[in-house]
Amino acid sequence: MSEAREFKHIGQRTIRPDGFDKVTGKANYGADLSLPGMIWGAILRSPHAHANIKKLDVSRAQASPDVLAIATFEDFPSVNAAAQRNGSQRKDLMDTACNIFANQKVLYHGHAVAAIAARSQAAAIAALDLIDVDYEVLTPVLNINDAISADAPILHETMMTQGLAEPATEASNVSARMELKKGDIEAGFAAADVIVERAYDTPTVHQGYIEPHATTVVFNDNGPSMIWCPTQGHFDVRARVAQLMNLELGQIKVVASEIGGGFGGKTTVYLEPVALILSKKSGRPVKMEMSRGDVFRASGPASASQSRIKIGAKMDGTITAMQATLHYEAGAFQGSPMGPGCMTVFTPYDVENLYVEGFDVVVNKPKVAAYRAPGAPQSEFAAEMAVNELAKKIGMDPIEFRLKNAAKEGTQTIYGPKLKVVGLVACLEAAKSSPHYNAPIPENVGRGLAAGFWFNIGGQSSVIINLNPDGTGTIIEGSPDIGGSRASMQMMAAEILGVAPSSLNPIVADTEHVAYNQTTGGSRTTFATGMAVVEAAEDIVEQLKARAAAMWNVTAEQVDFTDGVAHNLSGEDQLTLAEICASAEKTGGQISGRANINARGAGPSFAVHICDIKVDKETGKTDVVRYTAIQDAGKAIHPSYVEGQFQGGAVQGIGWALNEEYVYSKDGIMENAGFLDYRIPLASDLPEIEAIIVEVPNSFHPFGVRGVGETGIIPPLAAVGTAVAEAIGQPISSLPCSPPKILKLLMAAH
Amino acid sequence: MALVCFNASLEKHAGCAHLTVAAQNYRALLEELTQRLPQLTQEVLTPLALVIDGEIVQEPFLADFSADAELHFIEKIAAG
Amino acid sequence: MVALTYHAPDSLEEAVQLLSTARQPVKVLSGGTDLIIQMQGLTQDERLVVDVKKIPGMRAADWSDDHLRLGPSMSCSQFTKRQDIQAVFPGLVEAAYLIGSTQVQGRASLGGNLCNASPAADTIPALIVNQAVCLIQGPNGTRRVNVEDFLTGVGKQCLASDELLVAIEVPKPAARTSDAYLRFIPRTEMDIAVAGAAVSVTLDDDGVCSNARVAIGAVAPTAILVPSAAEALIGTKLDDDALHAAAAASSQAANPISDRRGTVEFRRHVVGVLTKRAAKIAANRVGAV
Amino acid sequence: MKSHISTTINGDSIEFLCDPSQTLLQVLRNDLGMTGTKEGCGSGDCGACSVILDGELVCACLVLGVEAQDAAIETVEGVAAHDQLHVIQEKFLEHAALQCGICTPGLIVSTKALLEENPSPTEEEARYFLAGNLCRCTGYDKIIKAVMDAAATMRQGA
Repeated sequence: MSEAREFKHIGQRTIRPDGFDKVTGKANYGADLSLPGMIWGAILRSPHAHANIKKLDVSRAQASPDVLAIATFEDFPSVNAAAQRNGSQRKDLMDTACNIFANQKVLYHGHAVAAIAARSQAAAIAALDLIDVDYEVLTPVLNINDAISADAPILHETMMTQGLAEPATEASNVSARMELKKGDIEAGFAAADVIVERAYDTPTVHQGYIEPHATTVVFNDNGPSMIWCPTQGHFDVRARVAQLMNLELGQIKVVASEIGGGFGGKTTVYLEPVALILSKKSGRPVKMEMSRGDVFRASGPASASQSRIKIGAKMDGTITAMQATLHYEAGAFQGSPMGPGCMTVFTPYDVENLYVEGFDVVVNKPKVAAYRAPGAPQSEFAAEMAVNELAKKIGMDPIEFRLKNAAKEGTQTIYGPKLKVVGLVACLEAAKSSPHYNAPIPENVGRGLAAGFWFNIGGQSSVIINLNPDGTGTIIEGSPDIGGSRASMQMMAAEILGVAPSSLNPIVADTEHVAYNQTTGGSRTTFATGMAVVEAAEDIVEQLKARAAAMWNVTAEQVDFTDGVAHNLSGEDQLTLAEICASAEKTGGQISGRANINARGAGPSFAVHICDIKVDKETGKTDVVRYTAIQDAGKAIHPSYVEGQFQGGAVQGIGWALNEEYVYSKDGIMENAGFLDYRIPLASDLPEIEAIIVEVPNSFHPFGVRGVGETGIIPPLAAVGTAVAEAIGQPISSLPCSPPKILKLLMAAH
Repeated sequence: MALVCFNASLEKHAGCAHLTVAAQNYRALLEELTQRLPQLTQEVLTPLALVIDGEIVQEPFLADFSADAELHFIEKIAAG
Repeated sequence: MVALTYHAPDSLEEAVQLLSTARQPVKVLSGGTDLIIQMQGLTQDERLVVDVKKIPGMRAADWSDDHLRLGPSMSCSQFTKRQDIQAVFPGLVEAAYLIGSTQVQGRASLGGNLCNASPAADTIPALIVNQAVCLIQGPNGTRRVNVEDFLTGVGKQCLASDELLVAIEVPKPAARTSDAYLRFIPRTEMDIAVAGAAVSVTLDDDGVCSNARVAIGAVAPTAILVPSAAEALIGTKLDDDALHAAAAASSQAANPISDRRGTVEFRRHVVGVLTKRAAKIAANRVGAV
Repeated sequence: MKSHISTTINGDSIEFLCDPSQTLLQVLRNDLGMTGTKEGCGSGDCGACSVILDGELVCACLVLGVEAQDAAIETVEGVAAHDQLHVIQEKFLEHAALQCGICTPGLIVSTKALLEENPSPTEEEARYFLAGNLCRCTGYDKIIKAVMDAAATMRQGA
């Protein structure tokens, strides 16, 4: 275990190996590949939020000399047959297909209806006017209340609510119900001296990655077709496209370009299958790009939510019961992160009696996708707001209140397992002694604090390390580098091999040059792919010992290898890694290490954030004046990029809490589909984001790593919400805390 | 005997909150559970992750566990 | 995008000639920060684009005895760097400084801001309180129109299809006069004004307000002059009562809509707050003069 | 009908044909293959396509290609001298001021414009000057630290 261990490279702040290309503009992202003979695809999108397609007529387009190919839902070869093959994935695959191209019904504003390929992007866009669509416009369902109301229009006639006590008998917009419980919730509330019960809601928000979705595709009949795209998981793009197009995995090669942000939003397919169809039909390479408006209207934002929270505590601060009813918007197709929302909502607390009920609700908005700790920010926002209000009610400091009830090793979670060693208490103690928490609160400023929990995952990673005759090497991995992970891989391999990180070049290989890797997500890359890198490096160490033994004519057991040098234990001889590589020709050929793992033992990551907000009482305008993010990293391989994850997550959460939201007209038209009116935080909106790394090692990882990517977006919602509530002296129940909403509260108070 | 704990949603199928099993690996566990609790079908269980003494195993096919292990089935965790 | 024909004339005569003889709809290109986005929406369409930036004087700003003559195409970044203008019209300069990002500042111009005629345009209220006049040239010579009369509706101004805005004249203010402009946006930058207020005040030696003009933006189809707010200030020392009265007058005069940027109630209230605050700032600036 | 344009990009004389409706960004990326300048929004709201046009920092998506006639344009490809990184680029790497890196070319160009105009900005001045360059990964903290460090280093160098 890593605790007492001294490291040479781990924990250093090295220069990332892909840095030079990224600061000089040489790095190639999703929209940066052009090929000879390439043509452009464009998509016709629904102007309505909810409508039946009475007629879809492409004949005028077909007749146009400008149009080289047309694609519609009809071009998914027997999606149903393909879906059959995939058994339980059937529904999911059908939904994916129907999201990529509307199937007789459009379910949200911007839903793709058809696509055209032409010689230029402008020509393709212009040619969309040649497609004739007759819509029968239906009433849109735009929020949870409308969706669950008795007379709500039904989006999917065949959808029945799963998970009810009694099996559902008629179609509903509620796709699923989940129930989790622990102890006796009624007895818990009966034992409470004080009870807080409140309702909260959060808006639809977008990951807001700066790079729009884009792809360049070449269909190939006599070999694998090539798909170039920015994705968090090129192996899953391959699998999805193969299922949709009824192809074998070997018939598709996906090259992961550099990726301009994802945060969970680049874990599925939108353009790739369409471009493949257009390329197949036209016999040309096809490039497609989403406009920023398309990205907002038709990619996968995060669920809007409604939560009801009830918490009871004794005057001594002991929480006796916590109860939640959570509704999540899934968008046009089922599958919101309601499940993880239910599982995480109360996990920061060690409480006897818990009850959580969750609902997955479809509405006429784009199908949601993962967004950093999917489901957790919405539910934990509600829980943390209520916890802060309860602490205030019984006159307890929010940190002391949390320490008294904090989840720790052995805490029985509501979703079943007992927690292993976790860092919540350590984070709370760090917050307690932080300069920020001990600084006085300035005038007109409110201070809020909140905790956050996320599981993190492990999963499949495959890595090959090749050493060159001069001792330099290549790390071939298959996890798209979305935030500097190449640097961490380099450092972990260098630590094991005892060489300079810069002597090992990490490559994110395409689907043909390395075995399957799970998507970069779930905060898994530095943990799981890092574990594979370590195993592959250890594989190499064993070979280096054997080669050195061969040189010295001793057994491998007589060879020790430390800090890049082999020592003959039965003599004075030494050989460096480079020397062993140089003589590899003599000792059996060149040296490669390999690991294919399905990593277990991912360590949950807890965080605590502190936020100071100033409010202009005459206008309701908010200003974040100080912010501190504290999180358990297990072990920070590259502290700068760990801090970066804390800071980036914190600022996305601040945006979610203050100004970000999808604005829809009553007809379901998105009115702010651009960065002008979908207001993500700017450099000038923010103070320094102080990042404090706590390290409570994860015993399952060779260096103690826990994932750090996701947890950081959870605490800001309630930290900001509470800070605003404190500043205006009014409870906050709805995000975002936009000025009109805050001013209304202020005026109502007078 | 290992202890299997069902969450509220699974309890509906299982008809009980806890159950001790003789199985000491995932495949034997599936067999035993589906035999003893007919409502608890392969379709219900196989999409789930297995938690062994607090460790979430997303792909438990080859997993084994000790005779005194505590086991839970949970939704596989999605990724952001 | 739209099918364009592009011309960059180097004389006003040539420009007006192009405008009056064009067979297709004409768009005058200055900074293009609004125009190029607007044209992206169009597909099967034609436009003649007349880029006026190469015409002598269009990007200059020169003082005469009694006014500043401003080339309508001068970029905001050039305009806001002019210390001499800043010294006389601090409010107008800060309004120009608020338009968009640094990148947008590098292209956007006061003339473009005027002709695009957005209800939320930041420089228009500041031009109005400074009694700016538009010089318009057409085939039959030039005419002068006050900025408040130049605007006729949302995105509409009084230019005929063959007319061109060739200069903006801003009269030198009386002694002990200064101005200020404030707008409300949810973030600190980048947003379109949810409400805006410009105030110009003249104080006598005792600090009594002898003259004032108040104009508000983003709360009506066009930016509007609010005489009642000015009257609330004139004759006072801009004490709290006067400021509140001016604020109330602006809120009263506002005729806003609810949209993705703000509600009717919010805009009505905030435009009053901005009026009050801008008046204070302008008065302090006189003190500093 | 396409127009024939003569311009200067990063010191090189360049000629190209473009349709008057094409933006400078489309010309750079699609016709000249200079993909270092990124597109994030196409409407001047994100700054990923920041370039310096005749000394002014602008969004290439809000400039017509035909307006490049006789102009001098600086793009991210021209910031480093051959393989010698500019101080700003070095500081961005040193401070880990990029995660995904898509906003980085625009930020490098904007920071260059900032420090040419104001060699010793306050942190607040830097944050406001760069407000038009959206970054979704970093929360801006390390970017601003890199900018301030680059400014200090360049002042010593000067």
